[in-house]
This record gives sequence, C-alpha cells and structure tokens, in this order.
Amino acid sequence: MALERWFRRGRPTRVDDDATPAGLWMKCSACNVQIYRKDLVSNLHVCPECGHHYRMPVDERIASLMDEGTFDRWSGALAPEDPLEFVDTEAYPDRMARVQGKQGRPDAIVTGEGRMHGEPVAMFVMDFFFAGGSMGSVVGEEIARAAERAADRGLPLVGLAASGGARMQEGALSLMQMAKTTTALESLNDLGLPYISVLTDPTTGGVTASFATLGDLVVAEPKALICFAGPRVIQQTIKQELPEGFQRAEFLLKKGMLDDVIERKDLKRKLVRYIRLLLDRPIELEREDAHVAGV
Amino acid sequence: MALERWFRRGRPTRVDDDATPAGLWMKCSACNVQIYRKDLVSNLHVCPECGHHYRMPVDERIASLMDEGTFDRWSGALAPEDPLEFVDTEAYPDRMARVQGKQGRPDAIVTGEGRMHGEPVAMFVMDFFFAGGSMGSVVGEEIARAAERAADRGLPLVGLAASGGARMQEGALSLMQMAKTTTALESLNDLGLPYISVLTDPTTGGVTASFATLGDLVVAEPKALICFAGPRVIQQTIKQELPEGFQRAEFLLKKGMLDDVIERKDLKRKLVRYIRLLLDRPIELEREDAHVAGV
Amino acid sequence: MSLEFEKPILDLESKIRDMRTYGEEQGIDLTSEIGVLESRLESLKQETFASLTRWQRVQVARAPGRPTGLDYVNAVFEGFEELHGDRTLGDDPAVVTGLAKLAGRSVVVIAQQKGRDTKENIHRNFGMSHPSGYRKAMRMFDLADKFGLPVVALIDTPGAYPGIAAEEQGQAWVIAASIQRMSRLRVPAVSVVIGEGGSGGALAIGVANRVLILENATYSVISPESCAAILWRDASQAERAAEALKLTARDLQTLEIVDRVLDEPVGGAHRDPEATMRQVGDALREELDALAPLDATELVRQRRSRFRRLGRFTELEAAASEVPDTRLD
Amino acid sequence: MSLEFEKPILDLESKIRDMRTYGEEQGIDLTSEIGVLESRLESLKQETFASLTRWQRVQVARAPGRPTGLDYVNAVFEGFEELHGDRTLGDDPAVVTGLAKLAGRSVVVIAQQKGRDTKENIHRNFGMSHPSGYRKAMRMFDLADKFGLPVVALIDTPGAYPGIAAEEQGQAWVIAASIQRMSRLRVPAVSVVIGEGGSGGALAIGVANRVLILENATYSVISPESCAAILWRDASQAERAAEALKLTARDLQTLEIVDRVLDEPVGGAHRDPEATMRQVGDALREELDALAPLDATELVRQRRSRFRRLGRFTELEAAASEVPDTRLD
Ligand SMILES: [Zn+2]
Ligand SMILES: [Zn+2]
Repeated sequence: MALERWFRRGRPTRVDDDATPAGLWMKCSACNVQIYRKDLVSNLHVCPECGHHYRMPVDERIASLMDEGTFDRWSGALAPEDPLEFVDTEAYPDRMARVQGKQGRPDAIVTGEGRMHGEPVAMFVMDFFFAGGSMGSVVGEEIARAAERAADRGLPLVGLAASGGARMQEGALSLMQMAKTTTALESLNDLGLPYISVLTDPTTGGVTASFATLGDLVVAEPKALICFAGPRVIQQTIKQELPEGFQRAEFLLKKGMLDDVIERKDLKRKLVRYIRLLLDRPIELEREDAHVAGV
Repeated sequence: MALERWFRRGRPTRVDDDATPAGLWMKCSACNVQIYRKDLVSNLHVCPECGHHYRMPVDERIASLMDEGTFDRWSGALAPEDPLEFVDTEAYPDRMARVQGKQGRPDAIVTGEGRMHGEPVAMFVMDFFFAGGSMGSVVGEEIARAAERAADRGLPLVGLAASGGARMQEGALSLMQMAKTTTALESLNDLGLPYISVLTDPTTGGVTASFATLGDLVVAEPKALICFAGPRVIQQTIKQELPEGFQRAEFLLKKGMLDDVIERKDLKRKLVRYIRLLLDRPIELEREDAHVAGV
Repeated sequence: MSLEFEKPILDLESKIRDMRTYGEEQGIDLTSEIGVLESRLESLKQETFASLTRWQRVQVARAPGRPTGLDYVNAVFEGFEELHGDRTLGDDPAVVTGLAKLAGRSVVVIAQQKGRDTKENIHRNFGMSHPSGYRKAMRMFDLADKFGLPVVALIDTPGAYPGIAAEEQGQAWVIAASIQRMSRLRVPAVSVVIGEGGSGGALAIGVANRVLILENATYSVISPESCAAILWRDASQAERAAEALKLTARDLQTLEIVDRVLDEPVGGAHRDPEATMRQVGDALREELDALAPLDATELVRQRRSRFRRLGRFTELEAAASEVPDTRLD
Repeated sequence: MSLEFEKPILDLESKIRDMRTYGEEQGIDLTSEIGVLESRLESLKQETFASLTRWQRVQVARAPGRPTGLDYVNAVFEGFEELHGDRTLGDDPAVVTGLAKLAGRSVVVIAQQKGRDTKENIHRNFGMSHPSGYRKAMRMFDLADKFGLPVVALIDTPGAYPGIAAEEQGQAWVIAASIQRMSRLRVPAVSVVIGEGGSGGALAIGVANRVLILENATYSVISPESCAAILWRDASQAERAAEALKLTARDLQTLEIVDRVLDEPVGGAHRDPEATMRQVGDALREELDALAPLDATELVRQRRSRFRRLGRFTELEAAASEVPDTRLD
C-alpha cells in the first residue's frame, strides 16, 4: 500500500535530479526561498536557508559518509527476474530496464564496505529514485548478503533505508524479503556486531516493518516520513484528518520509536560514535568538523 | 502509599470475619440483598445473589484450592523483628503481637505444598487480614523460601496475592523484599517450572510491583483492586475523578495486564489446567465440578 | 449468502431438493432422475472448483461461513485456555492466543480471528491487528520457548490495521519484532494460512518451520483491491490484480513460499467446515510429529535457512563498474 | 535558596565577605579577624553537618543546586550519546539513557533526572517516571547485555509517578519487570543513589552488583510526608516519619542495603557539585574495575545472592501448629 504514492505520481519529485542544470536557482519547497542549486548540493542536499532535508542520491550519500576513496562496492551483480510475469501499465521487465538505464544499477540498492573516520564498516543504501526504493528479491538478497558478509569480516553494518515498501511486481516473493533480511541479520546478532539503521525520507511499508526498524540503534533524518501504512491509506480508512507531524521522524521520536533524529551534517560523526561506543573502542577526542561532505 | 487505606481505617472491613456469628443475615455490600451468612461462606465467600467476591480468609482459601488433607504447611517458623525500632501510634512489636494473636500466625503469609486435583503444587497465600497483608522481611523470606523449595522439589508454584504493599515499619528492608522475592523466583525460572500468580482484592504497591505480576501467567479475581498507587493517592495527585472501574481486574484485563479474570468457583480447575498445559501433562477429560469448595 | 460463481451449483442443488420433495409428496419414484441430476451436480462442482480463477479463490478465501481461527481452536484442539493481553498496551481481539492440547501434546496457539457475523467482525476489527495483537503473539513466543511448547499459528487477516493509534504505537516496529522473535523460536513452529494471508500482518506470525496453506486460501504482498487502485487507479480491476499477483496456494507452492497445500472439500471450506478442519488437524499432527525430533539449534537453523532462500534473481556477469565479489550461499 | 539549618553558616559566610570588602575599601588589614571568623565557620560547618538529623538530610538530598543525573552524565562521563525511547509507548524525560565512556570504558548509563529549574522540573515530571521510562531502562539492559557493556544507574526520584495513564500502562508490571530484568544482567551493574531513592521507582534501577549512596542521599520505602500522612494523618509530621524510617545513607549501610557510602563535601553536594561528582566518578571507576574480572555467570549469581540475603527476621522454635520444616540458605 505504501507504494501508492510513488506509482500514482509515476516518478518521484526529483528536486535534486542531476539532470537539472547546475547553477540554476530553485525555490525551496519548505521555505519558499530562492536557493542556488549548487549550494544545496554542496550542503548535502539540505536547504541552506531552512534546513529542509531533501532526498539524497545514493552516490552522494555514500560520499558523504565514507572516507574518500575507501568505499568498496559489493552489490551490482544481481538483477531482478520476472517470476510472476507481471504486467500492469507496462511489463515488469520493461519497467526495470527503463529504471536500470536511468539509475545505472540493476536494482534499488548499493552495498559495500569502507571506512568512516577510519572505522571499517559495511553499509547498504537504498535508492528511492529506483522504482521508489521498492524491495523485491534483489534488494532483499543484497541486504542479506551484505549482513552476512559484514559478519564474515567482523564489520558493523550501517543501513540507510528509503523505500515505498515491498515491490508488488514480485508478489509474495517481495513479502518474503521481510523475513529473509531479518533472518540474515541474525548472522550479525550471533556475533554481537552492531547494526545501525538510519531511516530517511520516506521509509514505509514492508521495509519499515522488517530490517529497517531492527537496528540495535534506529535513528532518522529530520522530518523523514516513516510509517507502515502511508498517510493516504490511513486517511481513506478512517476518513479523518491526521495529526500535525504524524508519521514524521520528530513525532516518532516522541512516541519512543527512535533513538534519535540526526541532522545530515552530524550523521557521519554520530554513526562512528555509536559504533565505537557499542564496540568499546576509543572514541575520538578531537572535535570533528560538523560538515563532512566529500570527506 | 498503598497501605494508606488499611491504616486509615485502622482495621479492614471484615464482613467475612469469623467472629461474626454464623447463621446471621447480612446485607451484601454490592447488591444490598439480605443474604444468609452461612450461604456466603459455603459459596466461597461469593455473594449467591450477585456474585460479588468478598475477601477470603487464608485457611478457607487453601481448603478451596488444595485436595482435602494434602496441604503440608512450610511457613510459620519465621517471625518479624524490629530493625528500625519503629514507633507510630503503637510500637511495631506491640502491633505485631496483637495481630499475631488475632490471626494465629507470625506474619501475613502461609506457604506449603499439596495437591490440586492430584497435581502436586507449592503455594503461598497472603493474609490481608494480617496488617493489610503488608510485606516485610518475613513475608519476603517466606515467599523466597517457598519458591526455592518448590524448585528443589520440582513443583510448580501458585501464589495468591492480597496486600496493601510494602510494610512501612521495616523501612527500606521491606522495599528490598521486592528484589529478594524476584531473585528467589529465578530458581523456578532456571528449571522451567511454572509460577502462576493470582491477584485477589486488593493487590497494591510493592507487592504488585514485584513477585505478584511476575507470574508466567497472571490472573485475577473479579473486580479485585490491583494497582501500584492506590486510588486515593492518585486522586490527591491529579485532583481529578478516576474512570469507572479504574484499577479493577476487568479494566486491567482490557489494558492487557492480565491473562484472565477467573471466578473463584473456577479457580482450582483453571489453575490445574494451566499447570498441566504448561508442563505438557495430560489434562483431565472428565468435566469437573464447578464448585470446588472444601474439595 | 453465496459467491457468484457458486450460483449454478446452488441452483442445481435446490432443483434436486425440490424434485425429492415433489417425489415424496406425490409418491412418485424419481430416483433415476435425481441420480442424473446428482451426477451432473458432482461434475459441475468438480469443474467449477478445478478451474477457479484466482479472483474466485480470493472470494472463497473470504467467504462467509469459512471456518475462522476460533473454529479451529475449538474443533481441532482440546482444552483450550485463552490467554489475554500483551502486558503493555491492551488485549487485541483480532488475535486469539492460548494454550491447548493437540493430539495429547501441549501447544501454544496463535490465531488471527475475523468475525463470524457482523457484530463479531466489528469486535475483531475484521481480523486486522493493532500492535498489541503482535505483542501478544510475541508474549506467546516467549511462553512457548520457556516451556518448550510447539507453536501453531493460524493466519487469517486482510492485513495489519492501518490507523492512527496503530501507527503511533509502532505497527511497523512490532511486525518487524514479531518476525524476528518468531525466527528465533527454539521450539517447532507451524503456520497455516486458513483464509487471507494479508501482507506483513500475516507474515508476522508466518515465520514457521513449516508453512501450510489451504487450497483456496491466499497469501499476498497486497490485497487485489489495493493493488488495482495503485496500478490502474481503479479498485474494480481487483480481478485483474488478483491474476497478476499470483496469490493462490498453488502459485505460492510453485514459488516455494509455502511447503504444503491442504485440499479443501469440493465446494470450498465454507461448504464443509468439519472436513476442512479435520484435514488441517491431521496435517498439524503430522507436521508436529515430524518436527518433534529436532533440537532447538536445528529448529532455528532450519527456520532461518528456509526464509533465507526465498526470492528469484539472476546472477550477472561482473559489470565493469561493479565489484563482482558476490558469493552464493 | 538555602535550607533552614544552613542559615547560620550562610550568615557567617556573608559576614566574612562583607568584612573582606570593607577591609579592601578602607585599606584596613582585617586578616586576623577574618581568620578567626573563617575558623569559626569551618567548625560551624563541621558541627552542623556532622550532626544533621534525618529530616535535614532529606532536605539536603532534595536541595536545589544538588547535582542531578545529567550533571553527572556530563561531568563524569565522556562522549555521552543519549538514546531515546522505549520502542513501545514513548520517551520518558524523567529517565535519561545512553552510551558513554567512563575512564576509557564504554558503559550504558541510566539516570533518573529531576529538573534543574522549574521549567525543566515540569518537563522531567520532577523525576517521576511513567512506565515508558522503565521500559526505556529495560531496553538499555538489553543493549548492555548484547554488547557486554557495564551498566551505571543513577537513582534520583521521589518515586514512580502515581497517575491514571501510568496505572493504565502497567506501572506496577513494568517496575517488577525492570527489577527482574536488571537482576538477570550478564554484565556488571553499579547503582548510585545520588539524591532521593524513592521506593519501587528507585529500586527498579537499583538491582545492581554494587549499590552506592551519597552521604546525604536517602533511600526509602515511602516518603516521610506520605508516611506521616498515613500514620498520624498529618503530613507535617514528616520530620518524625523521617526519623522513624531510618532512610539515611548510614542507616542503610547498617541495614546492609547499600554497599558503600560516598562522603559529600562539608556543606553538602549542592555547595560543591564538582567535588561531589569527582567523588562519584572515582568510586564508579573503582567499582567497575573490581567487577570487570567477573564473568556473566558469576555476576548474575553475585547479584541474586546480594538481594536474596536482605531482611531481618527471627527463626522460631517449631510451634505445635506449624511444620518446623524450614531451612536456612
Ligand atoms: Zn528551505
Ligand atoms: Zn450481592
């Protein structure tokens, strides 16, 4: 159900689309101020005026978190099949081919290992711009393999979720990825290795209801939409206005569901700190630069 | 704080006091109907007209649950001291001597073993008519010993709670009985032996906040008052009316806190059933008599 | 009440009844005529139910009169004692849990429960759980582990409830936690999809060593109606969506999502609840017998690897831009 | 703000300050006069604080300016990262939890938190937890066990909050569960009563291997005010109740309820927070060092037996009506 928004719109709003000519001005959707697009990008896709966190392309996300030149990609060798021979307005393989071409990867996820402030970590990052970050067999398998490989190598795992939920076009196989990812995470749990989950805008449906909320620590970015059922579905069900801020990160923090809400500029530093504290490693004493883009 | 009601009134209302001449009529405090006292007693202290469950004397309680002649008493060899040299309107030892004389036991509890429908069980029963069933060192120690002896003998434990909470006159030592009873119950847990807790009217304060709610199953008698802070304390704090039925068994069942609310006439049968199911023993197939008084 | 495609069958049954009555009243021997109609009825039933479309099976899975969780609890198990509450938030009537005997063995039962009439349906929230329902299930998992009792989970829900309180109380969190908790069970667990297996709300109690499904039950990532609304902006395209989603028992068997399909009586479970429930009871006994020899470590291992395997994908040749360092388990 | 019995001290301090100012302004050498007053001040302080009544200590334990949980978290620990929420009901501001370093060692910190001013006091509910606070603490126990991190619990609460929502959400259940959960910790646990140890609400995070208490902190089954209200129907008899309840650090040491009393600076913790916090920090380091060699089994055994022993009672000769079959452990 949470995929609804994505498919209705056909394509997500890509204010940060690389196709937008750099250097143009744009109007911030949150504060309405005209901002220089280059400033937005160099500010980790956070509005320099109001701090609104825009959705972030996967490669920039990885660059913002991993020490320069340390990221070693694991994912990319698995591609989706069409087990249901699913056709909606378009055959599933055609839809995939189109999105694969646009996003330059076989499915909605990148996994790998690298260093954060020198600390070795495994990481997965979901690509919301790839079919709404929907989870089919490939996304599930890549996450499962990333968890198992992290365990093999004794690495903590950091996961960045962004997803409309399970992918309808693979039917119940998509549903089963919720159980598959969960059982694969047990390999980290068996070894007492931390898994830290970062929920970014939006994290919904079957992704929220499986690996994304099973972190030893679960944190979110400001104002991220995080839910099981999407706001539209709930509104249709209950025929009632939703409370202000409902299903947003700050709301969920108050409801006890999150360890913290972290601004993007602080994310790398906080993640490293969490890992070092959990693994009883020395924490850095020097003040780290708050802005870590490209580091 | 939960002792408040008990001490304010000086003595609890003992409608079922053995001192009341048998054979007299009494007016049911719940339905106002005139009932024959003998009928009330023979009906397990449940009003034959409206089903109101009156507080039940310990010996009758044991008789109603244990097979006739099978109960072997463990408790009774421990007596309270006066570690704080506590004096309120009366010195603590004097108060104890008075209540001991009246109730015929050294403190507010009876423990032992016996059989229920042939099933061997350990049991403790708190005596609310002994200083409001308050828990000091002796009550804590007797429960702890009962749990440990049950574990030694491979017996499940059934506990019947009725208490105004921790006993003020032994200060923080009373408070520590919450931790002591809890750690002693671990000996049953270590062996996978069931502990079933029955909350009767009233179960409050430090008793509710320790062993009484730590049963593998926690059930209650109809309309029993069960709480941490008593209704008067809450009303004084919040200056507001309390909701209808607040802190009563049925309310707590709805709030998810109880496995079930069980009428006294069904209690023995249910407890035996629970024990047999949990221990994977054969359950009786014949219909058991609903009325088990004196069996 | 009857389903649309059942009409010809019901008409024929009614005709046979009428003829029998007429024959008796008039003292005429219509045995051979009735015999012809009865054999026609039998083949009509066989034909109809052999070739049910997916959408028709969805309707059978939801049919009024189809046995519900509590029907099984009462018919298949002995000495059921319901245990209430999640010790946290409430007692969700959409999930019934407790202890019972199955063929002499104590088990923990978790049953998603729809109503058997409108009043009960409202009480049971149409089988759609709130977080407290899943927390109650998890409490049962704890009890099962502590006392070494096998778990039987009966799945029948349109899905977890999408509402304000449910979201506030962490619907997603609790489904994830239930999946994880069930995957860690140190005792045998068998789940049976007896009606609707609605998405994450079903999977939350579906992480069993063996997953069974009734012939006309369904198990899907999304309801056909919601799927249609999203893909074609038209809920009336549900039939088309049901076909596309491949949500029937046989589909799921092909996809290796379920381990075993249990036949229903011809005409569907709602036409013969007793036979259906016997069938399920027998299967549960067999499955629990088969799992009984396995120890805790093996049960956990088997359950984890069962779910770890699920999915269909292609291993690509290493692309230039990708590190080909993947491995097969 | 000052406590009543502090007045003579504060008056003398103020007199010394005035004299010093006067001397400086007038260019008069008052060194010897000031010296006399200072030594008188020192003995006045010593005398006053050596012989504080129990009720006076209750006031010191509650004094404004006394360091709170978060003060310790910031002064004694390094790199504190607050972790929020109980994953169920909410995030209780009356309990602050997180990860931090203590002398280079990662620990899980749980601190009951009163406000440092009226606004914070309202936000923190005066340090009185709701069930979500205890659930948050239990989540931290889980985290500590999973990653093998010691637990440090700072106790400072008038008690668990007595309110409608708190009761509805199982205040008693969650305190019992927290006592049990903490008793099962497989890692070292040290609790320090830094201010008020109010009843079950304090004990919920007090089931540690070592229980420390500051000299002027209290730990009691009931507040003096409530005790007085019950016993003498008069809350103003709190002083009498405080005496009767034997709730001071030294009393508790005599009763073997606490393992170690930490001296406060003369004048009380609120007059020298830094020295007090250093004292607590040093003690925590020592205690954690001492517990570090113990393995999980030994830690659990030690903690269980520590609490199992508590209580004072007499073993009677067997009475005629009683079965004398009791045994000593
Ligand atoms: Zn802006
Ligand atoms: Zn009555």
